[in-house]
Amino acid sequence: MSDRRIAISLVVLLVCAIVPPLGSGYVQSVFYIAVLYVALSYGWNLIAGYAGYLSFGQVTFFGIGAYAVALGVTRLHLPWLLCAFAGGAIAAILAIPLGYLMLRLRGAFFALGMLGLAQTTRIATETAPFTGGSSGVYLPPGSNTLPAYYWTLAVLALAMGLTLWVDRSAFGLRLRALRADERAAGTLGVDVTRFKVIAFVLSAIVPGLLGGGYAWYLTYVDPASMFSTRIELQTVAMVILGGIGTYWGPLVGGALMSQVSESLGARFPQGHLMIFGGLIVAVLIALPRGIVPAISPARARRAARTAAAA
Amino acid sequence: MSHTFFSRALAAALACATLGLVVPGRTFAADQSPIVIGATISQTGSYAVDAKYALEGYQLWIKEQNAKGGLLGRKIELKTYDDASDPATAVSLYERLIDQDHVDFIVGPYSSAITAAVANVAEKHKMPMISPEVSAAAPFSRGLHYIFMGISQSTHYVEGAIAIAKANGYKRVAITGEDSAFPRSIAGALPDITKAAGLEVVYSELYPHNASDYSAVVAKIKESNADALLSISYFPDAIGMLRALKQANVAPKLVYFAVGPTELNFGKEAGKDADGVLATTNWSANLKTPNNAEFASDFSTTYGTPADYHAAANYASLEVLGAAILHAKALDQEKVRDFMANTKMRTVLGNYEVDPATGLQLGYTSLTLQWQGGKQYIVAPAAMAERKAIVPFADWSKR
Amino acid sequence: MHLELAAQLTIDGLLLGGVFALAALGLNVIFGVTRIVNLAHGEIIVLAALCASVAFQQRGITPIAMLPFAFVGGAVLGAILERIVFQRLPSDPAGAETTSLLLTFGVAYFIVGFSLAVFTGDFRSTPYLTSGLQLGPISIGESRLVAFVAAIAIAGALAVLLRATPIGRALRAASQNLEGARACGIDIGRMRTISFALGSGVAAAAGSLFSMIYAVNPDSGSQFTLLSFSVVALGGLGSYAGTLLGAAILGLAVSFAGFFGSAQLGQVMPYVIFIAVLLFRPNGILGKGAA
Amino acid sequence: MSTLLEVDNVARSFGGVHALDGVSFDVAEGEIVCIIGPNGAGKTTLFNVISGVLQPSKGDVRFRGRSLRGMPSHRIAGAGIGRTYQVVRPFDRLTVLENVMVGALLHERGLAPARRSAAAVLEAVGLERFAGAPAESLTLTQRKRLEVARSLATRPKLLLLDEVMAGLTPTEGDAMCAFLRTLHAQGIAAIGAVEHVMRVVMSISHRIVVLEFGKMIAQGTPAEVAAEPVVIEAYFGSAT
Repeated sequence: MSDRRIAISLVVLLVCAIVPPLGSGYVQSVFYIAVLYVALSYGWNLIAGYAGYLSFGQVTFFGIGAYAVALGVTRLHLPWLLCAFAGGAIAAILAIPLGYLMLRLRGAFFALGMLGLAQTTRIATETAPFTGGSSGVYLPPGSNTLPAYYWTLAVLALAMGLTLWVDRSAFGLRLRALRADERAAGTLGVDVTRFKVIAFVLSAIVPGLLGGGYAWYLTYVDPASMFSTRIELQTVAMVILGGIGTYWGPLVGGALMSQVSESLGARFPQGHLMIFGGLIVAVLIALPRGIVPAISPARARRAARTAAAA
Repeated sequence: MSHTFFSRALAAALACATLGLVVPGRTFAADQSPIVIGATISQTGSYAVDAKYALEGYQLWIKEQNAKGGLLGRKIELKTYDDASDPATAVSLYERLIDQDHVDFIVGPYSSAITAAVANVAEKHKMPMISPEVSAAAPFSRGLHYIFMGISQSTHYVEGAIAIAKANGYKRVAITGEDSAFPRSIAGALPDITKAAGLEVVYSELYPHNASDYSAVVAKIKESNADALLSISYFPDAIGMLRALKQANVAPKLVYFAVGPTELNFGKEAGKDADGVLATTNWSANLKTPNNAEFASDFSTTYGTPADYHAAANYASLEVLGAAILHAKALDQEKVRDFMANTKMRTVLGNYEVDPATGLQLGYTSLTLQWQGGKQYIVAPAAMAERKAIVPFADWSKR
Repeated sequence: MHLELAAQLTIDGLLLGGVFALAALGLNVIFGVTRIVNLAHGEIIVLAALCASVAFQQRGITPIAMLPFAFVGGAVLGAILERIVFQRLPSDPAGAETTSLLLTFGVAYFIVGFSLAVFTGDFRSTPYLTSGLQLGPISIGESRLVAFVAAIAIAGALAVLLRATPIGRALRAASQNLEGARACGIDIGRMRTISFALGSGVAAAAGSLFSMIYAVNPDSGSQFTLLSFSVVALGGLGSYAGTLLGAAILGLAVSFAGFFGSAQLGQVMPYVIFIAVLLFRPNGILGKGAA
Repeated sequence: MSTLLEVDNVARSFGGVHALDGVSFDVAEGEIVCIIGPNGAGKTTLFNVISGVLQPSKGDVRFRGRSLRGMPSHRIAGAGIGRTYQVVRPFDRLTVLENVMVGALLHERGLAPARRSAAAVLEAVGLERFAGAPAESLTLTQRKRLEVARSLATRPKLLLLDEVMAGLTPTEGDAMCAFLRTLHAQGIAAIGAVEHVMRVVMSISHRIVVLEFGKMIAQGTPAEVAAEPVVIEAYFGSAT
């Protein structure tokens, strides 16, 4: 059953693959930032949108991925791609125990518990002896925009694939059930804790992989920039605007907002955060489910498809 | 399922993609169009407060140079963006300045984190870039050919204060400061410098970025009964530490807060508690450097506030760039680069001279200032001192 | 460890606890009635601190004289936010909690933007009551003492208001059993607005006093939100005594950890305790947590 | 009929308050047992204990000889105990069919088989027309049936029905009774928690347990229980 979403996603990914090498350095860097934030949004959407657990700390795994490449390249002299993969793996391995621990919290406590976790990881990186502390780590200089870009694009494809799989799989259906009512899902045989942790791990792998690309792109990492709450909060804002828990939400919200903040931010630096804040509140009031469902009600489309099959 | 949405999204993606391809290059006649200098400034985000007068430093030099007929008979313009203290944004904005706005030359951003990222763009486009706001050595010594340090190296910052401590027999030294890149670049060198000066480090610990409480650090300083406190602090933590010292009634004989108190509103915020505090600056209005007096008075008449060393460093970096362009007699990046790498010239900051291999600044020296009676005075090195340093740091009760 | 140092660290810890309590009290008032957790709490504190420092620099109004103005300003802001933003929450509890989280997140983002636009990125503080009182070897920071006293006073006032006044009893009824209160004819909508106004007013009052203690800029808000959460999580949501106790414990932990561990350990203490408490005692020490 | 469920001296207290105290009864395969008690008698707490949402403070629950102590609710569901809730709330943002598929996925591997068996269950409860509709659009009675359908889709051996009759008109009550009898026919045991509705209870229950303030005050066949003086006094007032 061909899903129109796959076709369109492939087209978008194709466009993002072809254009940058033809464009100027500026176009490449704009595409890099847009693709990075859209991929972060898809990652975050898995835990917040599909499992219903708003995390303000997924940047923890982004920083871990960045340091995996930074330390892997400068201390172990490994190829950066290998380290970037390792970043995702380390993020996943850490996310399992962290998931079982943190997912016992709910709502605002989970959100701020994760924010606290990100801050604690930043401070730990600043004080740990082997990470170069707050002076950061300098990678060999070089304009790595395209290699970092294509790595990030690949991770975006993975994140979109994961989201599509969750959206259409038995796992995803039961995950969305526990999002609505954990207790009821439990008494229908859904291992709620395990499903939440799986969603959490998936939602950690994506930023874990992306961090490595970011480190290679900037050729310098320090705890303040790699574990920055700004990256986290901007990702959260994008998914809310686009439509939390939907397939297209992260793409629309991510692309839209990174472009707008790119042009808006440069022109009037002081005011653009205020506009975003107002936009988020307005969208939440007018369109509780974000922009995407308002334009193409995903639910009606999916309902039509399941009814036809029944 | 409605097609309209997706066809629109597709069209938008394509349009945005082709933007880079078809925008016509800026065609301009050989000489009369302006020479454009590009840079990003941190107007928002965590570095915003330190990079305050960076923009005015650039603008003033350009205003003065245009009044003298610009360079090579062409007017000079400045094109800046706000990088919001974010490295990735800065990289994209420098690419935009070079590819999109076709600036002729670029000047460095604030902070070592952003400069390290932007250095790649400069190297790729082979455009020389003076960094007037980065004194930590790390971003420079990495085999880069196009970035040069436009301010004195941070490791020299504390020499003045240490000399004063040594001269007055303050043997027991407490070292602290914010745990971030710039302070660590200094705190890292301090153990050797203090040992060389025959002083003894009795306490050494950095406090976290945007710490919420300093009373524990002050309690340890009190326990160590240090004679001299060397705290590598920015403005907010310098104020926090000073208040914590006062509230704990701890008054080491020498109190030094690096760059925090160099900002003029440190006096406004701290009032008479600032008296006796030592700090480091890279510039003073009374420096005996070429047209320094004109720069100082022109700045305060134009912007209604006295210049600080950030403004002076940015102004000096354009002095070097201007000299390089004149020397090259053309907008030739390689000639300008070579001039910046090898020249020895005097600017408002002093003697500009860099190590051609690494771009590290060798000429500029930093100055030690002290708050006395609500105003700042240079107290070291002796040659440039306006007043003698008043030590010991007065007890809180006697203020 | 000799006695004098122990006394000093304890005093510093309790004074810091007073500051933490002041920050957290407002959060408790809002959560008690509306079960909404206000993520913009820290931003309201910082906005008030910025206003207080500008008011002092330009018109010489001391942060203490600013208290009533800050309280009223905060209350008006809280009422407006509640009216505009939270009257449209979806009915189902899970949906309402998520949406209210997102809404307060948006409000926080807006306030940071507004503060940046008005106050720029500069760090601001108020050089008032900066010295320390000497009690023999022990020194007590004046501004922190004021914050400590204010925290006790405000907690007491809240307790009296909730027990002695009709509005207070209605608020307490609504916080214990929303349906029951509605059944008794209490206008729940008004109660929510009043609790938001009260909570934001207390937060703004805290902000005004904090301008004497911290140098803040528009980005400092999330730090105070997380700090207030740690206190309320430790003390238990909805319990004022719990908030004071939680704040005292946290203040002592930061003070002693900062001295014996490292300054970093002291800074991390609130987060570590916050996560530990939530995992092992979800309702906090004295509180009636979320159902 | 072999015993399916043994509730053995179960007690549960919430900080001093005894919601359940010394409750013991058995349920055989295919048997319909009704638990009667006023609001707050502990019916829902008992269901929470049996279904694993709560652990008993004292006593034990055995299902087909195996103790459920410490078992999480999803494994108890896997063992064959289905459960509906007094406050009916379907999974929002999911369609009616998807709601039932969640239950079906307990035993079905993959979406297609789950969709098929869910559709069959929908037909059994007469909701097949609403398969594609969003769950929130259903009426109260339809939601009650959806709640039962969700649990049925997990192919339970024992179904806990919490106040499934409440709020139904007499005709809807009879339809629900007919439906419960088909469960019995398929060998599925059921425990219905009911606040009153005596007529229906008497007609379909094989055995009755009466709860008051967490204690069992009577147990036995409908006839035996109806004859108990304690029950008469509690439920029928003076014999008229």
